[in-house]
Amino acid sequence: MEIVLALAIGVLTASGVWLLLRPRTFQVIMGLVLLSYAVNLFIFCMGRLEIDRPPILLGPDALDPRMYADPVPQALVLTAIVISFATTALFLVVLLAARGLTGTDHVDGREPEE
Amino acid sequence: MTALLRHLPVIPILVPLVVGAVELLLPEARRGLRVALPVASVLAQIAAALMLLYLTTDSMPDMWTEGVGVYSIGSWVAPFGIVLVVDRLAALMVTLTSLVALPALVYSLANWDRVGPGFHSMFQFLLMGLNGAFLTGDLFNLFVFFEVLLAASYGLMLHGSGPARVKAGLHYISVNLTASFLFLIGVAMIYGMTGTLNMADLAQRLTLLDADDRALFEAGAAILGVAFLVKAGVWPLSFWLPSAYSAASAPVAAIFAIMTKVGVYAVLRVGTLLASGDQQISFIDVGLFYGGAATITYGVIGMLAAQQLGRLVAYSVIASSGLLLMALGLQNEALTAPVLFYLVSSALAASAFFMLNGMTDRTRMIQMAASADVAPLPDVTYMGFGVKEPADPLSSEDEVGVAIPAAMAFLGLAFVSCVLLVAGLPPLSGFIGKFAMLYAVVQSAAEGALGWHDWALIAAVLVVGFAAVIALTRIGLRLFWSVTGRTTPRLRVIEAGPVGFLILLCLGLTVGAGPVMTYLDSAARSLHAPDVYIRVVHTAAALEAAP
Amino acid sequence: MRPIPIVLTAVLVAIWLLLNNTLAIEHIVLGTVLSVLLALGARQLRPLEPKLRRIYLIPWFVAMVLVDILRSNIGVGRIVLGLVRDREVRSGFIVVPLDMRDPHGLSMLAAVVTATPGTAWAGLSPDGSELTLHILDVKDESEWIRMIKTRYERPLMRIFE
Amino acid sequence: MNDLPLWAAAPAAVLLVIAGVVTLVGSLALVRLPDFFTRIHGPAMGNTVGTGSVLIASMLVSSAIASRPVLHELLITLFIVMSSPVTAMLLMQAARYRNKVKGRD
Amino acid sequence: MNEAFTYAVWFAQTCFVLAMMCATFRLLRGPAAQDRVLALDTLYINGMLTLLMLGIRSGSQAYFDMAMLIALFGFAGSVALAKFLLRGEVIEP
Amino acid sequence: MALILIVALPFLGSLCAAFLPSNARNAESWLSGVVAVVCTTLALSLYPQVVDGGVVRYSVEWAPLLGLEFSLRMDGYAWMFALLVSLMGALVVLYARYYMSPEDPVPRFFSFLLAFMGAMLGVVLSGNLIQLVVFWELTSLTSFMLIAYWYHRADARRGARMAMTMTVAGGLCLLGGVVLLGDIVGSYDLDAVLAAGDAIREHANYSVLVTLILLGALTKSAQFPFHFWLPHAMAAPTPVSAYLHSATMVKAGVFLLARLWPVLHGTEQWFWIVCGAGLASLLLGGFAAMFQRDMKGVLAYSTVSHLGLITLLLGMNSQLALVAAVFHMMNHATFKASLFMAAGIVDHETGTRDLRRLSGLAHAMPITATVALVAAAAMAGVPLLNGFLSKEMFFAETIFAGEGALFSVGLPAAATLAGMFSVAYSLRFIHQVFFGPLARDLPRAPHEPTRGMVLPSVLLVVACLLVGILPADTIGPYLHTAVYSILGADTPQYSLQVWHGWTLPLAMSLLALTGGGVIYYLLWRVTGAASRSPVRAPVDGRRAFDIVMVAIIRMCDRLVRLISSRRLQVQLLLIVIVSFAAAFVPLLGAGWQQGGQPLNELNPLFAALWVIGAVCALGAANQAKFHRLAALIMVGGAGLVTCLTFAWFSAPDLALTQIAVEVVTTVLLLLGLRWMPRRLDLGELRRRTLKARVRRVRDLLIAGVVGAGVASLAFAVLTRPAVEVLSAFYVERALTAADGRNVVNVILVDFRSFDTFGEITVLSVVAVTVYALLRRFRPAPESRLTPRAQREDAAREALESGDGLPSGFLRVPAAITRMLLPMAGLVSLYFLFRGHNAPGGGFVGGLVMSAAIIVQYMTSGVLWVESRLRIHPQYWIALGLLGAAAAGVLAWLAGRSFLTSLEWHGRLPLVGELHLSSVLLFDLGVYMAVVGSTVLMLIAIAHQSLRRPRRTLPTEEPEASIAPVSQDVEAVR
Ligand code: NA
Ligand code: NA
Repeated sequence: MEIVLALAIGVLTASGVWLLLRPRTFQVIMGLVLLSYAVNLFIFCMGRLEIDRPPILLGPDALDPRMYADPVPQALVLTAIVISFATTALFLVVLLAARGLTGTDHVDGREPEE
Repeated sequence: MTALLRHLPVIPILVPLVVGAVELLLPEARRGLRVALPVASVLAQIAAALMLLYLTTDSMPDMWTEGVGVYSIGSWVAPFGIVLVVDRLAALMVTLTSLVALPALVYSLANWDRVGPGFHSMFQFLLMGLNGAFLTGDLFNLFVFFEVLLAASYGLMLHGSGPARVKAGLHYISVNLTASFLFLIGVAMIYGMTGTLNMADLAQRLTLLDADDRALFEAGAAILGVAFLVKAGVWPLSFWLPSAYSAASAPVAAIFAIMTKVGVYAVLRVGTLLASGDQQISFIDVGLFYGGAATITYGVIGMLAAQQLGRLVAYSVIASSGLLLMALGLQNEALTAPVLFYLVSSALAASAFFMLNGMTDRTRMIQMAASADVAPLPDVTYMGFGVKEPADPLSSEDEVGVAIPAAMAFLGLAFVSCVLLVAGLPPLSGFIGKFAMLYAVVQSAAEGALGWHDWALIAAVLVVGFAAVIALTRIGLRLFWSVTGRTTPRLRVIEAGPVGFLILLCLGLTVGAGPVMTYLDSAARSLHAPDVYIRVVHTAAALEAAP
Repeated sequence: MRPIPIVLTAVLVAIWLLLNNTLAIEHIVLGTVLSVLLALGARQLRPLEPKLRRIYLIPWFVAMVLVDILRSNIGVGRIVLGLVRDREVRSGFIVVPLDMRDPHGLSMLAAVVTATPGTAWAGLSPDGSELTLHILDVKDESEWIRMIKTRYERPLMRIFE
Repeated sequence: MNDLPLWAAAPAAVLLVIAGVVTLVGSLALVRLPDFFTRIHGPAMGNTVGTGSVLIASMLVSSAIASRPVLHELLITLFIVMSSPVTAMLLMQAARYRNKVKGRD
Repeated sequence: MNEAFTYAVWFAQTCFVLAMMCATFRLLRGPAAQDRVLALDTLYINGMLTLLMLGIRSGSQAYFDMAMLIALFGFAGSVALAKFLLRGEVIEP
Repeated sequence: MALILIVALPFLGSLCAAFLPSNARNAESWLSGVVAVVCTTLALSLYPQVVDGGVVRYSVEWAPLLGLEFSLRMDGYAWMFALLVSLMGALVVLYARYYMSPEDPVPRFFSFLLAFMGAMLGVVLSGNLIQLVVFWELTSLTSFMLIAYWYHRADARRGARMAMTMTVAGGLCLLGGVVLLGDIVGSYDLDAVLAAGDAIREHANYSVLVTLILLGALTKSAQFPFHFWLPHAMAAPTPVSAYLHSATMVKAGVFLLARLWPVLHGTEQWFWIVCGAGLASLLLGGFAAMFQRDMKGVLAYSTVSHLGLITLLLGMNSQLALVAAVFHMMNHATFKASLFMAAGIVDHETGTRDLRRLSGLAHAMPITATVALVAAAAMAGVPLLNGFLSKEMFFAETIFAGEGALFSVGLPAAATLAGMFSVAYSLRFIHQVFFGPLARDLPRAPHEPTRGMVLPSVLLVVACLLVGILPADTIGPYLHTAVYSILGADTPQYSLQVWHGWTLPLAMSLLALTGGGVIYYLLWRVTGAASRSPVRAPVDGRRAFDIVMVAIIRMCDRLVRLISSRRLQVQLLLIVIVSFAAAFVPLLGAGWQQGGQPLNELNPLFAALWVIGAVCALGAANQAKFHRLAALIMVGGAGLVTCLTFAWFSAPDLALTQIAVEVVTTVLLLLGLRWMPRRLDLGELRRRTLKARVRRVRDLLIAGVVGAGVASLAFAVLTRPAVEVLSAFYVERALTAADGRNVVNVILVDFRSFDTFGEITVLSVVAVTVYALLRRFRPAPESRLTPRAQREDAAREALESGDGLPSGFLRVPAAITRMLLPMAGLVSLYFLFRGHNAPGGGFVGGLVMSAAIIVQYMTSGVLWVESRLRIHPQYWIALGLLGAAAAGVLAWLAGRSFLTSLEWHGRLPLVGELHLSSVLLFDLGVYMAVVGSTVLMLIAIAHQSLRRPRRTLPTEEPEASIAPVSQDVEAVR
């Protein structure tokens, strides 16, 4: 499983980076979204992979940490998800404003000369 | 009072948050309250910061052991909960933030705050983010506060809108979002290898890693470092900075002066903690040194090439950041105190300079009517938001404020003071900062046998100053002393005052260089001997419930 | 001041209890309080409230629809798998004249049509008098129209109008 | 899961097999059928019989595990029944409109 | 019997994933935007079913919530997409 | 005390002067004059204490950690200079009172003049070398202000800039040198430094530090090759020139050379640099002075020459030469200041300083002419004047300077030649201005100036005469005091006498006098040459300066484009590469690839899921440019698979949140797409340029490599055993200490609630930013029209069909979604309340609520919804944040720290046991902030459709307008 997830992160990262380096604002925002998936999964990986052990305590007598997936990366990813959501929204609005004010959707606010 | 004192470390975070939130509730018509609250908030932050500064001098040992204050949020002790840790460096940065914030805020009241909604909220949230970033002792919490301050800075950067700002803002945001991803990856790897997030705890657990795990840890730390360096404006990661800073409105740029310092702070904080013990992450230092040198080169070249004052000042910010990093990269502990002094001084200087720049070309500010060919939203939708469309603040009321005589004289004098500060010339504090660096380099070399790294730093200090003089006299003469098209701008006390305040502060730093250096020296010492920090964080108990 | 919408509140309370999968008294109290608040809060956005008349018809109607769904599942499945070889499957739009105007009845009709594989809601004329459906396997257009009107529209009109 | 009683396991297993087959066939429609209007009928199979069977199976299993009736899967049914027509209607409408525009241009 | 049940679970799950692949095929292939939207909607439903299978497999109630969320709000995205196709904007005046 | 007053008074005076009204010429003069006179008196009063090697000290602690103390130190030499500066200051103030016109804004002038005086006094009285540098730079700065006083003149600006650039650069070098010097000595204290001569000369850094210090001194004293700034500084008002460029500032350089002479001299390096610069300046300055057209230009080059003389003397490594140097510093100050004043008087009274236009002024202004004559004679070295004496000493020194033909013949010859130049330009200065027929076409009719204006130069000339005739009785003891304070016991025997008998120096003097006369006669009487130098200097300093400056700026302009880029793609590429490299370095050579942790068994279904996810991601990457909607949908697919992955690996909270965020993000992006005009796929038709292809391949490679890198990092960590530090604690305490089963939620709202606190702030700030930005939104011109579909559908006009529901195709969806709203609200509350024990929480709940509200907007339209529902999302945000903060502060009441969770247990009738917790309040705050923020953002975008163009825009199809939009934008502006 680990190799699948690592590859998945790799593909998401590669797609995200590729889009990040593109000249159109919409490509960049798509890249940011894909990168956020990749990063969230990456953080999540840091707790290692556990199947069928959600960190929801079964009872006061079942408090062995080995029974549950590591909750910390999950909490971190939650925060990261929210923050990426917020920044995606912001980026979207900025790119719209830029599109309106500059007349182009190029990331530099003008079409390249070539 | 003692109760308040017990909760002092969280005050600089809480107060701006509350005021920022209340600002959202206040209707636009309550101008008086909308202005008074933020000012009061900043004043409170100054008071709190000074108190923190006082406490870190170990003046109340029964309250804070060894001058380090630990405040466990939620009563969960380190490393399990998030703790705020106030050591000298943190107190210094919080104080610096509040001292830059006050003039920037007052300056903004000259209608800069009214060119778009939400200025005061975002300003307060920015302060919250900055203070949080300086005070937190937790790596992920540092990320969160970085995001708070960045989010607010996005808003402030775009405050007033307009093509230049939006274009620069797009780059600023893109770059910082990318850097945030790096931050997350770095933090994640560090957690993955050590299982902890508390910085002091991290420093301890490092020693438990074997070589392979350590390599992975260092890879994470390096990625984290890149994220910090993007914020610090290091070459080649800082091309966004000149446009962003010069496009932002003046009070915003003024408070942004502290933003690159956040990056430097993070490098310093995390770097010193992680480098504690015998294992040094030396490649990071090498990177800092060369990165700093390249940044200085970039800043200097940019300063000389700059055609507008705003860009020039932005490049000077880059150059000073480079100088700080280069000095840190020398791995010379004697340099840390001078670096801190220079950091403070350059932040104050850049802040003053950006405000001055705003006063000299105010006309550029009023270009927002560009969107006039599209009608504003109809009333009904604003009612949905619970606001009334305000009158355009730029149209009629722009020229309120008391005009003071001798506008040119003031502007000229302030300009010269800023030049002195940026170039590191006497008698203002920039000189002391640079001299202190030279002094430290030379003094700490055994028998005066300076290595080429040392010579390079000495040269850098001198060259930056010289380049600043060349560049600034060129632009200054054109701005202040050329006859053609010279219209004496109307100067308002509310704008001139903050600039004067900052310059006086710098003068004060020069005169009071003795006590300031003493404080910074002990701050630097404790940074390089993080055992105290680590020990206090680990042993601090949560606040006892009141009887 | 209109009265508290009883049916909606009851449905909401039921949903609350289902969500929490309990019949505990504190949940009934809390659920009722929340439901009343929500029902009142949402009222501004629901100027038209459904008026259910012959509730006893509902189970019968549901059962009938379930049977239809099962049947049409098999039919569509055969078409998808290409098991219908004996004839050419012809799909197309049909127009059904409607007598029902109540939006909630129409909603139920839409749910039924959508839930039944093989029929898809394709549009309602602006005056609400004609319903266009897309049928995967139109054997007999008039048979479809008759079925919709008798099996679905009439019972729904009895419940909602 | 190991000690699932037969009364729950047997019907649940059957339901799951049915659900799997029906859903797969429904989604196959997306691959096999020629145009949008015919394809839209396929997923409805998964939405109805597929989901319904899984939900019943889930209810059986949950109830067996919790040793009391667990019915909250009903809610999923309710929400799907309420929400899927909205999607389907708008999508059909959009497809018709776009085909019209395409034909006209 | 439990073994048979386990196989059934596995079978159903495989079917759902295969169904998702069918939907993905349409998602990539198009050709029209509405085809992709329909495919995404199907993908969501099939994803929900996969989640329910995870829930049945693990016996945990936690998966129910996710499935419910998809049932309740998966459609919001599809509606928005359809509305965009139909009207040129998602929220009209 | 007197010492501190001497330095402080001018600065205080400067401050006062700045605030006097701009026409208060008399008050300013009185103020400045009194300050200068008081300083003079104070200096005089200290003489008894400095005579015979006494030193007066005053010091205050400044920054001991940096080796800094504020320290004033007056010995004989410093006393002499202090007196010179303050006395000359008094005279210049008197002169300036009459020189400055009533229109000039005098406060600025006197303020800077006094500040300069203070700085100069600071330089000469500093007892700490760093402090000396401080005052040194201050003199540069104030001189900049004074030169640029008439800033409306281009030459003034340029001259000021040049002077500033050169002297500041020198000052920085000086700082570097002094720092090194202080390091060797271990102190910056002048006394300590002066006592450590041998240590300094033997130190490895000697050559660097001496070079740096000399750079500082030579630039300040305008010595070759840095001499060129001085003539251009003549754009300053003449009192400034008289003060700064004769008596004081330019003397600072030679002052410092003499000050540090005891510790620095005596080495080859010192000799060659100092003598070389001095000799070159002596000759070049003298030569150039002969060909100036401007009276002040003559004086400026003559100053370069005379300072060269002093420098040369200081370089000679001989005590007697030092005596001569110090003596000549004084003499030069007196006659040169007097000459500057005379030149200023001529300028003031005639309106020009052009030697070719001026003529015969002796008729009109005899007193001025006399004064100038005497002073010029002193400059030329005519006997019975002070210039003669020091020049004789100089000649004498050149004879004994060194061995070998080069020195024993060459140096005296050069000195004599320089003397001839000096005579020639002095002659020209006097002859062309004051003799001959009275010039007629002058701007003003010349006449004698007011007495006050002549008085200072008369006094100076009298001093020249007195010293020249009776040196031993006038200057003798003071010179001795000064020299003795430098040399101490090494002070040589010398005699100050007019007549030493027929000596070689006297012969050289006479030769110089006659030679100079001949040169003048030949050049101007016989050839009538124009005042252009017959020999062009190989390097014109000023031109060189300009060229260098322009070149620097041009080069930097090009360089900055080379080493940086304003293009975002480049910046992001660099960030990616740098971070990849940074991560790569520590991994080099380490065995980090795979750890020993056993792996989970591969489940093919999971792999199949990620085939879907990967295909979607890659498809999105491929389609995002031309098929935005398709890309958006594919990203949605990848998001769904991500969500399933979270579910698969035991993270229900993440899956829940991911799915909710996914939906809202899709809606958000779709809302945005409306404002992004369609992009036509022209690029596919056009053949891509080679450059673009290369770029794409490069990016593809980088993306692939980075992806592989991140994947292998993830894999490396995944294959290592987990380190359970925090997780163990949280699992153990969540239920027992924090009363929650869902550990993730307990972390979010209790253990690490501070993170959540920050996170909702981020969300709120972004929402406010989005709202603010959209208030001034200007849509792209192509997007301003209502979309085509809506324009074609007239039925939409009748939105409400009487029963509150829209007619047409939205009727049924609206009915259904309105029914869903309260249910969704209930579900959102369900998530909010149960989060502590099961997946959910305020965040998910908030998103569900916002999505429910947005669906209402989608099906019913903005205007209808808002006419019935006041949402006030900003208030929600504010209340949410305040609620969360209140939950935190509540703990204070119990004496606990911020955000400590408080429990309240009670019983309610009917309900039974009730647990209330501040955590719930916190989560409620989160919920509200999330609802407010999300709704604010979504609705703010949705509202933009309500904007309508003010202008009538062309009604063509928005889809069809492919014309470049930039023109339109220009037109709009
Ligand atoms: Na159907
Ligand atoms: Na003449």
